[in-house]
Amino acid sequence: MRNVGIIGIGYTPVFVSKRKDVNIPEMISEAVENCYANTGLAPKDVDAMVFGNMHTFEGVNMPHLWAADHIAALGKPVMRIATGGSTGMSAIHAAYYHIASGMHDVVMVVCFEKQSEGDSQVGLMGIVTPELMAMLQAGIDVSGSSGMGAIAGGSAGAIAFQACSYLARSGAGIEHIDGMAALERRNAAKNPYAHLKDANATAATIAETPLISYPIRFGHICPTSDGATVAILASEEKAAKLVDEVAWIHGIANCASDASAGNILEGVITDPAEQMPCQIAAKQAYKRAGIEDPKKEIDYVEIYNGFAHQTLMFLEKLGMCEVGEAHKLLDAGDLEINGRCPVNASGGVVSTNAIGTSAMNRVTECALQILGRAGEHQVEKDVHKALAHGWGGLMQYVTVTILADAPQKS
Amino acid sequence: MDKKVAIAGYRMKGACDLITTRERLTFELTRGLFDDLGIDRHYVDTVIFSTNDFLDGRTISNVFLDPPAGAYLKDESKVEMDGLNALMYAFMRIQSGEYESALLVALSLCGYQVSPYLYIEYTLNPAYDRQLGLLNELSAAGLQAQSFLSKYGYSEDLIDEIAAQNLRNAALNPDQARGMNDASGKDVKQSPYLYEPLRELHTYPATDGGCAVLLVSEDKAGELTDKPVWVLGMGQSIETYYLGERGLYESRSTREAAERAYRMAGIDDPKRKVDFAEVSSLFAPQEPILCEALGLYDPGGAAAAYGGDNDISGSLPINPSGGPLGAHPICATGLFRLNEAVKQLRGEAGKNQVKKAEVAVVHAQDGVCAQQNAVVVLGT
Amino acid sequence: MEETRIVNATWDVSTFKYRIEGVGLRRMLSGMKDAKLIGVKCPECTTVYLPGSFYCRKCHIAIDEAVEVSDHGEVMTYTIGYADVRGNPLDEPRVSPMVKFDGCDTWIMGVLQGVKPEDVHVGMRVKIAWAEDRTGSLQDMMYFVPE
Amino acid sequence: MEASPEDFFTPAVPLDFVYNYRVGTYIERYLEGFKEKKILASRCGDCGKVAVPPRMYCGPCNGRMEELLEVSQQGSLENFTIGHVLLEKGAVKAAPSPYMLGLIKLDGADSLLLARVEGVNAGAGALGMRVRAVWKDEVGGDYNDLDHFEPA
Repeated sequence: MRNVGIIGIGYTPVFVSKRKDVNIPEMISEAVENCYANTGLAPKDVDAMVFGNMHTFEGVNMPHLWAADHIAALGKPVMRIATGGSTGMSAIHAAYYHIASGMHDVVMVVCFEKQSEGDSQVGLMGIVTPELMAMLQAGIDVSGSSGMGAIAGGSAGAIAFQACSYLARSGAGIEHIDGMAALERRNAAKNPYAHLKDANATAATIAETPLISYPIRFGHICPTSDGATVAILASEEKAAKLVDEVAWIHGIANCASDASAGNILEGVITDPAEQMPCQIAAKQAYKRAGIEDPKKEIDYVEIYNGFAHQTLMFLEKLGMCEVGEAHKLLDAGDLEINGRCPVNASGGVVSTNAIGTSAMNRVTECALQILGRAGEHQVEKDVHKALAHGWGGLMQYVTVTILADAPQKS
Repeated sequence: MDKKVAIAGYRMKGACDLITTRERLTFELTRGLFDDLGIDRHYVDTVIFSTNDFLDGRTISNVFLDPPAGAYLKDESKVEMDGLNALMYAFMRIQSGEYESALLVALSLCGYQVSPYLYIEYTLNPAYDRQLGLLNELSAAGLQAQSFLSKYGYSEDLIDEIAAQNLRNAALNPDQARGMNDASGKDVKQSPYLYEPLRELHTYPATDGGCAVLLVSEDKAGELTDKPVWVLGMGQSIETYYLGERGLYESRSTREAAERAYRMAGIDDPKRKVDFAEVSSLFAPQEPILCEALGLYDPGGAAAAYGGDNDISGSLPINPSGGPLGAHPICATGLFRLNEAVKQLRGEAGKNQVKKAEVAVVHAQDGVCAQQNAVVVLGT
Repeated sequence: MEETRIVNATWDVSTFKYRIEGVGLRRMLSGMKDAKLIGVKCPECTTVYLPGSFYCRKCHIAIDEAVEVSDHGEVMTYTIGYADVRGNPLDEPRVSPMVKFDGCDTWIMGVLQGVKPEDVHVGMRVKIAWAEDRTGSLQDMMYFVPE
Repeated sequence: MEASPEDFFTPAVPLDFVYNYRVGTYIERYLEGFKEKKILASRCGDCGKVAVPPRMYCGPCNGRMEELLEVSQQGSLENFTIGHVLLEKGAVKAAPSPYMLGLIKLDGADSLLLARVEGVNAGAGALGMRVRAVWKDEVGGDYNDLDHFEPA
């Protein structure tokens, strides 16, 4: 199979809660322009495009159609990918197969979200509301005071079940979630493309934020952001002709499961903290990348963590440490930017969340770390191999991408 | 391309009102297909969905559809466009060598909504077109039809006859949701105008439905079927969003997509090499526009082509199945065209069977007036 | 940067005519009157779904074998709510566990009473407190209490 | 898998998505122009194309259209359709009376503007007819300030 690498990255100038000046295509075009400027490439160099977002969040159906003129897409094949929170990485994977198949040589990926144009809570509730309303017909008490009525507060409620299950089975405490959130807010302060930043955050300051639904506090939760991310992927042969620096993709995998904590009408068969699809996808990606011991071979990890406990939980599910060990790494300072096992130096999703870009930024941030181009949030240790993780759906889709500083030997 | 990819089998179902749920339809289609082929869900390496949140009234529309498609704890993704694009993705995954088989699942229960036109409403620029309220799927189709008729000086009789031909073909086809025995141009002319020259019977019916299609590598094809249909070529392209900057009488992006698909398939003269076409003409006047762009006859040749050549028994049948005027299950329509072509290529199309079926061209569209188009060439 | 005007629109999913799968839930409701939990079992892998389903996730086959499930079970995970669904603070924090009933493989959400929030733990044994007058509604299952 | 209607729940879902779209800098200026009964367009610095309403990008050139300019209020009717129905949130309703929608090429512009047209008969001679903009008596920078076109 052909080697595929990332040869260019572009972001909107900022990721913030509200872009009040531009409309949707105008905002996306900023990231496309930035990517072309960063690489010195032009639209004529790009064979095909992959586009991703969650379109009910800003109310434009298949927005690549409206945006086509603004993103230099005319006359090109454009494929729109959407898999919920994991959309951004699913789009990277689609671009990878465009090239690995031999169909195309250079593919641009464009992902965005402009969450200020919709109501993100409504958007998330929109995943399960018809099922909840059916349960209402069956006698559920939506006030949540009796019966099966405890749908404790939308997505934070379902997530609380996951976090509690994780804590109970890992030995970590709520103070570790506080500590993880604080670490990522501090990292975000070093990243110009992060949204929620706090250079002085500590576990204690996070612990002061109110409990929403135990063990989830306000300070553990991601923001809603406006922003766009663009990347260009190329075959090994083409990359050599076009650019000097490439972050290589060694193995990708994804896995779907049952919609945990949502499909109550038919019974949920998965522990929301078990994350079996993550374990399966990681195993597959390691196999494809020829990685035998991820703990030793992976230098850097970017995890999709809409909620801070997920950084710890997914480190374990990805095999980056033993079950019950992640919070000990946190306590030892190993997860810090200058640590032994740095994670989410970008600040993670918990600091910046323009949903369509969230899983894609995990890949682009790994690429920047490999290329040594992460600026102030560049980690101290050398990064030869990195792992990007994406998560979405109703807690059931997982994507994994392994990147490296050299092409994979066949 | 060093590998060949085959369509091993399909299941499809379309009707004007299906009394079912998305989960049940997904299970029925995929279980049925697996039974047809004598396999189970573990045979499938990856599943690619084509569904749309705006059709289903749900964020992440396929969020409950993975297990009923057999994708529990399996590799899965979604292309949120017409399903023919999902086929292209599946093809690329198999070509990469990482996969031997890919299941496509495309569906929509259009009856959930007030009307299918709502779906296109939300593709429009909310900062301009939606505020003005003049542009919609039907007014755009009316302008496109008028542009085509004026360009070549055709009368409305031509598009009435095209609609009638499709409705006649659809009546012969048990997989269609709607048809009209012995429909004539005169019958079509009796249906009311929506946006002149577009009449009610020029348009697709609101359709519930979906399909499941299994793609496999050459190695696997022999295990599953004696009649594999091969994917010979594919192409896709998008043109400007702005209707006021397109020549509506032509389909530029279909032409670009077709050029790519024919090049890949090694077809230099589609007029002679292609035996028949299944095109996603959602409105009868789109059919000749798309066929010209597919290179099946020259611009301005529609009147001659519809003198009989394009009929089921003609020299280059177009939509012998009856096309989307018989059923338009949004997201699945392009794959319905594909399945109809597979039927023909296998010689299983019954009363719709064309005389010569060795090479077929299949088309799908997304957006207003076919802004984005996908073309696939199939062969026996 | 120049702020530009906002135009509004709605997407009215309230006008949608949803059909939602109900075979399993209706079957479960039918047992509630008699204070029984009725699930569905897959004959191949023996997974018991509650509420039932028309197919098995794991085996991808149609299933239809009704089985009774115990109304005693184990807390698998829980959350403690401090606000109602509209965000208004509750008078007292509310404990909401997910419970796996004995003889079944799926987890069900509910409310746990008769225990202080600080005393709840994963692995705790609980049972259903049934309503006196049962009507075949989810309301018949009032809440969970410690075993 | 035959199923009967009683196998399903058919819930009403009291959840409507509300969207607040930013119109962006170009449509903002277009609507500001309406306050002075001006029709603004954008010009591509590369190919010289003039697009109305104005927008940020020229698709074929992939260049920003930096220049805003006023175009004529007169032009020619290039294409039209007679509407017999209205679509309201997807629902098709009969129109009170047939009405014309036209694609109009304003003098000085390269794109066609979709607008209502009054006073033109749909027969031969309609295509290519010269038309001019008719404004509402009171304009306030609203989308509907430019009411329709009529024969010039």
